[in-house]
Amino acid sequence: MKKALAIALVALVALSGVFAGGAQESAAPAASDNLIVVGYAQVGAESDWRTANTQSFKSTFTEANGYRLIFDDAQQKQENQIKAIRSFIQQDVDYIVVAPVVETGWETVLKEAKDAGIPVILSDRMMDVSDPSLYTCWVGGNFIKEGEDAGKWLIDYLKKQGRSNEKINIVTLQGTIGASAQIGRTEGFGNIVKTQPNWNMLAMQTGEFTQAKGQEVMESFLKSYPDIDVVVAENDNMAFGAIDAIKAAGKTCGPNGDIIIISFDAVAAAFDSMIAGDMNVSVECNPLHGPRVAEIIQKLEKGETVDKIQYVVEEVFDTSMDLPAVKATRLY
Amino acid sequence: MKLRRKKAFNETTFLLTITITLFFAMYIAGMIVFKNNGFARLQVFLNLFISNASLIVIAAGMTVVMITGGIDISVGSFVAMSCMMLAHMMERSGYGAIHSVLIVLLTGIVFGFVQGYLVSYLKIQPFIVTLAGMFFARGMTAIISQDMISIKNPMFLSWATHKIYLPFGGYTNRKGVLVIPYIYPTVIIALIALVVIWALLRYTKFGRRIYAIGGSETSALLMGLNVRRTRLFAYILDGFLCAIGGILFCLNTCSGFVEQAKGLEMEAIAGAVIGGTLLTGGVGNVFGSLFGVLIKGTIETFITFQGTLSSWWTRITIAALLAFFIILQSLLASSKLKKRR
Amino acid sequence: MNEKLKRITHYRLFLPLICLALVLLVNMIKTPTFFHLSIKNGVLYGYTVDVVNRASELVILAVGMTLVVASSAGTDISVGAVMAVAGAVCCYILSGGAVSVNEYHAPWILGLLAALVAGTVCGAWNGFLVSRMKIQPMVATLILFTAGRGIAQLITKGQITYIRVESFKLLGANIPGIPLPTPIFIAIIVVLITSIVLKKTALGLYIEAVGINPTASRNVGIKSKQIIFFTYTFCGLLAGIAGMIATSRIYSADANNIGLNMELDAILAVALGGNSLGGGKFSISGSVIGAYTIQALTTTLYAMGVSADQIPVYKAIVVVIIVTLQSEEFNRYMRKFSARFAARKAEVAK
Amino acid sequence: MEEHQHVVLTMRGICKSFPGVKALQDVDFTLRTGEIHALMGENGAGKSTLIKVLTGVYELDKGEIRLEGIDHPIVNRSPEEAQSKGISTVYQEVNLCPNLSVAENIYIGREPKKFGRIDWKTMNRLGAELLKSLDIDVDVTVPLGHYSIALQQMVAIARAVDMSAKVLILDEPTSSLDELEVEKLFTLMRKLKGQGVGIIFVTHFLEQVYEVCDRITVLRNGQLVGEYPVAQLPRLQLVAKMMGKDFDDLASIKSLRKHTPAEDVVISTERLGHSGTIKPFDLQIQKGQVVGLAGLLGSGRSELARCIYGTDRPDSGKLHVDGREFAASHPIDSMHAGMAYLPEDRKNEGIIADLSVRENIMIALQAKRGVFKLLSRKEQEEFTDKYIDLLQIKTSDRDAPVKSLSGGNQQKVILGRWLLTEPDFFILDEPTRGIDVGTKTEIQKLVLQLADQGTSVMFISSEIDEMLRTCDKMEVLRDGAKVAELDGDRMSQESIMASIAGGER
Repeated sequence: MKKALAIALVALVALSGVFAGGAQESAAPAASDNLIVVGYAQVGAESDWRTANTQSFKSTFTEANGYRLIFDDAQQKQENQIKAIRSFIQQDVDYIVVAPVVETGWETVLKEAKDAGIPVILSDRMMDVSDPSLYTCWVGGNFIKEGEDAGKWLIDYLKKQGRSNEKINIVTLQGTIGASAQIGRTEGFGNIVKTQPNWNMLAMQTGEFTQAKGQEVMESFLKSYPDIDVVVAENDNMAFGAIDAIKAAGKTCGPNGDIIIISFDAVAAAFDSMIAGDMNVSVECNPLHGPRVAEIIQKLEKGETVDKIQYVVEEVFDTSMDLPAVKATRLY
Repeated sequence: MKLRRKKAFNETTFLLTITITLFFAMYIAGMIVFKNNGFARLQVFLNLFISNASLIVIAAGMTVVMITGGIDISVGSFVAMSCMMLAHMMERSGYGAIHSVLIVLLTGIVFGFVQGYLVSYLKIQPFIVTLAGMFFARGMTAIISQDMISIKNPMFLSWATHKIYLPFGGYTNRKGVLVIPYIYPTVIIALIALVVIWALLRYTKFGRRIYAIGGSETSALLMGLNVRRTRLFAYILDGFLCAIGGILFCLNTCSGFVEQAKGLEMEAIAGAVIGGTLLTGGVGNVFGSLFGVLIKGTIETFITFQGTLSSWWTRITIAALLAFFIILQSLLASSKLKKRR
Repeated sequence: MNEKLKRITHYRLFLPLICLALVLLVNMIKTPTFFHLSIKNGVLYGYTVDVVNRASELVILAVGMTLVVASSAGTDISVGAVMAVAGAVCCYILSGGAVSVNEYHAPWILGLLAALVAGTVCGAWNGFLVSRMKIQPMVATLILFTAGRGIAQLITKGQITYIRVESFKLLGANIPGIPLPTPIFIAIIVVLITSIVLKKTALGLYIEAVGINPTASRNVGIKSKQIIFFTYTFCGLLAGIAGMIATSRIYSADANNIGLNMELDAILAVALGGNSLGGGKFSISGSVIGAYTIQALTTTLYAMGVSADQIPVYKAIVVVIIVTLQSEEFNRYMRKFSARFAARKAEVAK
Repeated sequence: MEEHQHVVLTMRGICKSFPGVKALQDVDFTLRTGEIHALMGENGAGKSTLIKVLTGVYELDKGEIRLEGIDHPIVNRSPEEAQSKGISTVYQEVNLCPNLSVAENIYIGREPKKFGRIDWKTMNRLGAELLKSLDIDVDVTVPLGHYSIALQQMVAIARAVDMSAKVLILDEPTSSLDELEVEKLFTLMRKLKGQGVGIIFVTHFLEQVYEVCDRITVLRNGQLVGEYPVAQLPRLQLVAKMMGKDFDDLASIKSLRKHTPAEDVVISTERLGHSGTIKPFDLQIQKGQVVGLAGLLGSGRSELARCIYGTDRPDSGKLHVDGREFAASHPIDSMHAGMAYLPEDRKNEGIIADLSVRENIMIALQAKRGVFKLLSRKEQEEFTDKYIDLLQIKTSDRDAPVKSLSGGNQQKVILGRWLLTEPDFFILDEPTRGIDVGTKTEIQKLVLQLADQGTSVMFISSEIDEMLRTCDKMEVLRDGAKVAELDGDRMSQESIMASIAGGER
């Protein structure tokens, strides 16, 4: 009995010690300096893109630049983000930046932020709220445009190849159903498909943004549809899986292969894949939102108004470019 | 008489005491460490309840099932299904808020009944039944709709955003805005549900039978208790509480989508275990589970306040805490065995 | 009586087999090409190969899970997370901490061994909690279930770590010149070795005895704790192997996704194989059939174009049907019902 | 008295069969008010089945049950239903919930209520009063699991009594009670009898039957042998009826024993102790000697056996095996040292229920050989058949699960298991508990046979005459300490009883 009690006490002391130790650096008083406090509610660390995004914020909002960043990582759960925002309000932050896990369901907590007078800036994904005044502005890529860019690139590419009038069979590896990127990219690419009567969308199936699932679904596609011309993978990871599946099936892909691979995000690994000649194109989804958000905050600090919707610059990279040179200039 | 009662050491109360002490110790430690960041504010404490209202109710349901010696791992999926049903009914099918809520409650009862029937009458292991339930509910969510649906039903939103202000503990923040502590109706519903379940377990025949069948099923049967029906009702109650939890969850998030509430079942189980409920059955208390959930919430709050830790630390800390409690329970149990020898 | 008993033992495998056959039958009707096999680039190619290939990790996990269930009447819900840990450890060692490498930073075999050791250590931790600390298996493994992916992320610093070396992909793909993917062979080897060990030694008997009555087993000289500890450690090792296959398939450590929800499928496979989750008597072959059934079902639904999100509904329905058919209570009802039916028929005949 | 007795319960033509077994065939049973009616029979005679049919645990196949005051045959589908009709039962194994408080265990299912909620105060008060009336003084708010098995059994009886039953079934309630408690129970039974309750009493102790019962119904092999007033059925006849044959008087066994004293000591303990249960204990067992441990339940006799075998680890003192110091960290060590141990609790510590008879028999030898040296199938079958034959184990098949056997046959399987390991020292803890008279005799004979072959035996039993017949030497324990060591002519019922009771000797 006594032993158990002793253990309990020791653990308790140790536990509080951990928190005390861990908190020392960040426990500087919030009001006694002139740093701008920014709370960033990040989605998680689920992909390369996401880590680059986090890194961009962490390197922009430094004390040297006049900020203190309170970073929270929601492990892909909306309820965790809601908790984080509530906690930011209590910590008296000056600005809240949210990269929402999902678009829906933010009414309550944004109202709380508004009531406390804290401006909310959205990053990456949009929020679907009935009252747009609940957030100040949104910064991110235009997923629909990304999808359309991909479609337009395909039109050009086919034209160059002289296949404009051929029947083109397409399969899509969708992202996690319901994610903004999935919705936007599916819609954007779909818009272009509608204009091209010779394009035939054979199938769409989710690969949940992961390489393993992308590979598994692609295997299944290859068996059901022997004559696929184009694979649209809604992120690079799924494209890698699809490429492996295609190769395993004894087919080839890339600029010199049987199947055209269109991908999104353009992470470093995608450049490698294009350089290796496996992937045709990757539409950039720029994760470097940090500097842009900092700009907005500076404007707001001066009392200026800002545009409600702010797109980051996004490019299309394909194998016709000098990819090694481009890759050298990229930060992620 | 009094003296003897003292002598008969009750490990259940002891575990509960530790849980509660730990919670307060952690909380006070937090207030000291983060005293400049506003941790000591009343609202931070209230946020624990606001953010975990649904989990409190679901953990109570889990506790009931665990006392019977069972488990329900379908709760997370069921919450997702409830949210999707609410969102779909209100936004796509034109049902009113009240109707939608009632339908979800009914679904909870039916879901609990089916699971309970399979467990109690067909004697299939609870883990397997609720595993199937988990798959089923998650898949049904996707079948109802694969979209993300925002709830914009005015009545539902008015419930969700209706703040109940407390008359004390207000402060002015850096923006010069007076922030008055508040809670949402969800908190009140959760606490009422908790008290009702507590009373049900303590003061009704049904409640005592749940403990009896968890303590020893054969004995309960031979003592003339209807084991099957009791177990069935326990699962129905659990289903009903999950439906309430689902509605509370939806009031917090106001949306429905497939991926919602993933892993909630493990949080509920962790809450119950930290709160002193034994998976072997027969021992448990819904208030213990409440504190289990609050401890989990406090850790999460710590990590947000700390502001630089990555997400995996939440998982690792909760796991460490879980390990601590589990090992403590086991040490207690073995010391008790030794004493009896 | 002997015959009757034999029939019952056959019955154990009968249902899982019927189930597998049913799934395959649906395939035959829905997707006529399902059983087509062809050779492309010297590699056997077809849906069935995919099913068998994709099921490999599950088969391996199911073997470990069967033993865990049999010896301790509990389930190890941490296997998916352990897979992620094993993958992370391996990639960390091979990459030397970098995010993406094109050549090994350490010998390949070292990474593999480290992954297996990591899996074994995780299993041993679970085994320690269950056998020494007498903690209910589900609760004990809940700890690693919660922490596992966190630890994996800690190792990879939250990044997906790529090992872009051809030889690293061999475990998860085809070895040149061999017509079937490597995972199939690994799964077969694991099943074979386990079965042979169980058959040629008294281990199987010990595991069953411990699962049925640990105290009595101790009294007859079986070290129950050691047996339980062993099954968990072994299960961890197998999770490590499965983790290596999954990692090799995508030549990267993805802490969030490797082995995600695999623990549930593995438990399902054990149950589908006619094994009681209450411990005791077990059949490895049943679990293996169960694992293939689950994968066949998944592949079928992919082929039929059912959205991946909706697949769980069908899985759930299949599970409920199978466990209901296996349930003794249900069979009692059915016997009673058929007896009544026969009696009525006899009456009518009169 | 006989005149105003009337029938409270009749069972007519009861049939019940399980797959492969006809457990009850056309059994009649009559119970009158205010009588204690013993239900006797060997193991497998159908006593338990009859009771389970009556209490609704099993459904009966054929026959009718009538209860006084109900003008149609009743069918009990569950114990709940039986209870509601006034039939309550106390089982051999305590069937209460250890996690609930004592008071709750008494009142669960019929808790006193106030304003629609359970009135805990009243319940605790009533519970305490009820137990006090039975001379039991405990804190009723404490979980039942904190108390000893004997006390739990008394609580179970209190519960059954308080249900104001018309029919009270006591299914071997005395097996975990010491003599004082048994006496208490008998007083209680007589009191209830006076109140007009009909009591069905199942027991293996003949003495108890003659002490307290009015009437005896004997079953054999699922069939009714007959119903007799106690006065008209002498012991010997009763046993004969139960066995269905003339049998050699148990007392004559002793004469078969030709004791050859051997000098080599196999087991000796030197101040062996275990805190809380055994005070430092000295004991010497010679080759081929049968040593009995006598004492009341809880006197430390089983605990001593467990310490020697290594199931429990002694805290102090030394154990010597064949003259060498020996400390087992696990039973397997003791097995290698030549020991075998038949535990008291057959169900929980002896048999491995789902395994077959064959596996249950071979498992100890297998464990001794080690995991890598699996006995071949042929060897396994040979050994199994040998012991099925030798011990006359009644089983349909060597591969039938051992749980399908009757208690006595299960015990024989465990005996077979240990004989197969050819032990030098065999600890038998209550080998004859819950076993019919015939098997008891066989086991006693077996013990003597083993001793003649040079095996030393430690024999523990609650039945003193059983030990007197088999043992060369008796160690009497009280409160964990040795109070007497008796051998030869000094071994007698009186001397042992006196030692246990704490008299001069």
